[in-house]
Amino acid sequence: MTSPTEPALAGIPIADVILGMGVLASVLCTIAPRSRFAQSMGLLGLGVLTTLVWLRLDSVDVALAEASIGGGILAAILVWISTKAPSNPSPDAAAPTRWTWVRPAVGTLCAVTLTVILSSVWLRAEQALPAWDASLSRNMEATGVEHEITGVLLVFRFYDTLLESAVLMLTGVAVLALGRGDAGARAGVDVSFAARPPIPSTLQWFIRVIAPVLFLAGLWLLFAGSSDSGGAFQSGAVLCAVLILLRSAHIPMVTLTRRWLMPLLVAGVLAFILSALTHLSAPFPFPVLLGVEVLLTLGIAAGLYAIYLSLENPA
Amino acid sequence: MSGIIELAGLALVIGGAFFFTAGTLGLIRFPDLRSRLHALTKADNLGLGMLLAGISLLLGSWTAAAILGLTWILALGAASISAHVLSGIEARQQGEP
Amino acid sequence: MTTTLTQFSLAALVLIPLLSSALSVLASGHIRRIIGVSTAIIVPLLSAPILVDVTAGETVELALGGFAPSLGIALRADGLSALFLGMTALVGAVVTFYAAARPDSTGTRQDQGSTVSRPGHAGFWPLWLGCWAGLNAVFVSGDLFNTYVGLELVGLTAVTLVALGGRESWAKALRYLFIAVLGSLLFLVGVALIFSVTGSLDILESGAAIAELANQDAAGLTPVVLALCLMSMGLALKLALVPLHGWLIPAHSSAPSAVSPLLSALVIKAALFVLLRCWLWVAGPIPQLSVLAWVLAGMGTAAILVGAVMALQQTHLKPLIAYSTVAQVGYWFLFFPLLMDPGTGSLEGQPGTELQDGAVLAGALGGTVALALGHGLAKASLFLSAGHLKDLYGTDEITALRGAGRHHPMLVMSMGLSAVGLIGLPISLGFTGKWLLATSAVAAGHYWMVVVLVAGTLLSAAYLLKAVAPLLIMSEDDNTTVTLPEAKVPTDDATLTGRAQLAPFVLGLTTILTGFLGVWFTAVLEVGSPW
Amino acid sequence: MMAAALSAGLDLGAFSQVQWYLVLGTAIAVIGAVRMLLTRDLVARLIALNVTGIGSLMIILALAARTDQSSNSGAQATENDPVLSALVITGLVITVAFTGLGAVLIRRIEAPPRVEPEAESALDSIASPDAEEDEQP
Repeated sequence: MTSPTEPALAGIPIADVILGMGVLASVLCTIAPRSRFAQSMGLLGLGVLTTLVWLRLDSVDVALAEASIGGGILAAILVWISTKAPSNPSPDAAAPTRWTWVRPAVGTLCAVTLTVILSSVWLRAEQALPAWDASLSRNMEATGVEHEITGVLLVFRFYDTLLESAVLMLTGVAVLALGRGDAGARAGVDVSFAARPPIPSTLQWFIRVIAPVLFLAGLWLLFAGSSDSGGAFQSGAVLCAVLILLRSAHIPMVTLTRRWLMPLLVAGVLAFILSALTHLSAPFPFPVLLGVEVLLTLGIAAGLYAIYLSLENPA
Repeated sequence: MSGIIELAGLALVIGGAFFFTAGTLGLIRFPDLRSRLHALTKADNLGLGMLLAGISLLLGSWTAAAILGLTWILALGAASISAHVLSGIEARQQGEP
Repeated sequence: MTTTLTQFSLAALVLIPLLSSALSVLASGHIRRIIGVSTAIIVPLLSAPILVDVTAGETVELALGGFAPSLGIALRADGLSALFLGMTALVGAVVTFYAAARPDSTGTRQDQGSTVSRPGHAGFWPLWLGCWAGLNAVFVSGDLFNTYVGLELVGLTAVTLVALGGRESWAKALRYLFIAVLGSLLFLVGVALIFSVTGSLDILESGAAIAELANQDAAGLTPVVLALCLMSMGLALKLALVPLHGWLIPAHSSAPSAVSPLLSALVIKAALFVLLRCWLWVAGPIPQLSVLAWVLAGMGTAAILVGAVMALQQTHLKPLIAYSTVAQVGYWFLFFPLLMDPGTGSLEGQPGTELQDGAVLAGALGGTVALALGHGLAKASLFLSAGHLKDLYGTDEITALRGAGRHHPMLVMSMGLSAVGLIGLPISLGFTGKWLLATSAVAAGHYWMVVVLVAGTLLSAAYLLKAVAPLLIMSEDDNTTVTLPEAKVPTDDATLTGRAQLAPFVLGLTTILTGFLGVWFTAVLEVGSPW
Repeated sequence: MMAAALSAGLDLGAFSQVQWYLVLGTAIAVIGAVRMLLTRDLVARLIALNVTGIGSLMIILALAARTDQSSNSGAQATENDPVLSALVITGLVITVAFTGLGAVLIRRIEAPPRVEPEAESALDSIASPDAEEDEQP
């Protein structure tokens, strides 16, 4: 954490002040520009700086999650919606009001006053320590996992993780239901046959070389989660990145997607619900935990990949 | 002995940082895409390599050095391939209009 | 320790609909309807033991995974959650039967080859069952962050259910998405503030910590007041309270005819439930909140008036009913000032009026919950009937549907019944709610509330009669037969549409029958109540 | 008024790193929320929503780091609070889920109604990012 010897400005270490200013600058250059591409690139820059903030706040898991989900998958989403800009210009540009400076002025004024009010309350609130420090360390060995965050995510608060993986599953179902297709068992999956943009052969070659390495890195992240930082969400995002790269490298995955996307999307949540119903007031044994986590990872990768598929060809 | 290793590590890290600034300067100053790509990939990759070597020296563990080496190779691959693709697009665009 | 049946059904209420939602993703169109109907039978059966245990007087609690609440998550069902669970189970089951009977009402889809869009969208089933699981998760959750995740699950599925309505509903669904996520993020920052002061995420534990903080020093409560402001703003956004109601009208009126009742009757109730939890169980009636209470009551009164006036100007059925939702939301915010000073000072002199201290609070809360649940039943039936007419005749323009009562007596009868429930005419649940609210307002000396209730009742009577009356009256001027637009439904599945009309009728009837349960409502709400 | 509030906040003893990130997170969340409410362009609103999400998660993680700092019981310099880190990861995944759904809705709204599956090369549109090229080749 911040060693006392670190140089500080009014108590805040210099590194944090600079990083904070950098984050604020990248926020402003994310929301200020009018062109979609500049905003998207600003958001990706903000994602990288936020990863550094999470590291400064000494939480490697969140930094990994931000880098892989916030940075990686978000990039894939933003590239599609910013490069495929519609023919008509954005509504803002269409209505040049006489005082174009009124709206930003009102915005900055409200933002400044709200921030001052909120932060003055934050600074005066005397904090109370969480009540679970002692019971956490006491119950850790009941979880069968050494790493505390994975223990919390999969054993102590498994119900949150279950609902949240259901949110991701239903997002996958939702984006496929919005696509074309008879919304049957393979709703929207036949979207994956639509044409894909051609890419130069060197990129294709590089993706074919690098894919196994990334796949291995994803699996390592999953199994490292039990003893070190890593876990289902980070590895799911890395696996989805591999799928996106393979798809853009025109690797024939159509039959794979048609047969396995829906079952994988649902398997993680199904396994989690069944094991939760059978262990309502007893912690999960380790094999159940591992099985559920592996299926969850595949479910998350399938969910994020479904989002990418229906973004690529909205049809 | 450890003092020298630490000194060498620090020197490498500072050198790496210097190369990064050189690369960014190149990005800003150079006129066309090709020379910018050239400056970026050359300076940044070297800077990254020195930085990682310096850090693994400071950390002093072989496993860290191996992992950092792997990240360096991946970064090298990504940088050179994306530079190649970008210049390819630029060449085709030059060719067309 | 073994989990008793009710504890198992507490968790199963969330996990079974989620399980069937996941299974229905794998199934094809027809089997999805079977899964949906079977879930609609199981969920009321699961909520029955909870209702029985709670009316017997003890709150059902289950520490998930066997870990104590502050570390693990506790599921908790007291009086308030049992009532909301019961209403959601009833309305959800009836609307599910309606959607199963009339698959065309679940949205419009474009098949792979063709570009023409055809009615009926099988994607409705996994999303609706996921939404049902999210609703039940919010009602039984005992943990603040878990409530946030439940609200997100409900928000996401509700947005997509609106988007199933075809091309013109996508923009409205996107606007609904922005508002729902902004509301949830405000709620999340409020939860962070509460956590930073109390050190626990569990509702009861943080409530106890705030109560103990309150009688220690009042200065430490500013973060709690700010947290309540953020949470109330976020949840008011999701409830579409008047200044923030812009998103609700297009979303609810352009949603498919099987989805609109779910949105108006159930989805906004989740935000109301969380608001009640935060105000009564987490913050408790601390005096610093009285300014916020009066602001909310002011917005509620404005909602009743603005919603009603706008509803009077509508020419189509569904937007009119959506504005009626905006108006009815106002009723649920009136009781906050009562919460602050429930003193029965105004009743010293009158004979026979020594109320125990909690009576006014119990009456006010009972009235609000009865109003909310009555609105749920009545609005679901009204939206179902309006959607049914719109699907049949292609339009929900009131003048075009003149005299529809002759062809669909049961449909217009159920619209009449739900209008009685919404206006609050006697023996309906709406009347019980208004009666309880009015009596506790008089007891506490807040006479302004009685004026607002009467004005609201008159206005709602005006716009609801404006909607229902033309359907009954034949043509005004001469008695030529009324020319209804020809029915679009193919005559062969007329039996299905016939049977489907039973659903709004059953809901309309229950609004009237539950009018007798006023006393039972206040008794059940006593279980696990904070005072 | 603002200066007073700020100075009141500042003289509250040493301004620790946690409070710096609390204020930063609040500022980012407020900027994102205000920007989202004021603009009408769909992608700008989606991106502003993401910024608000990042701001609110920064607040929670600053609270997580707080526990080990102010607990200067000195007994054990515990890593920061695992429960809150788990909450932040959950919040992150939910934000990405909503962003994905919003992006698909935007693409559906903006795609012309009856277009055959676009077969034109997306490479050119990527190569010329700033020119908002018309979608129809």
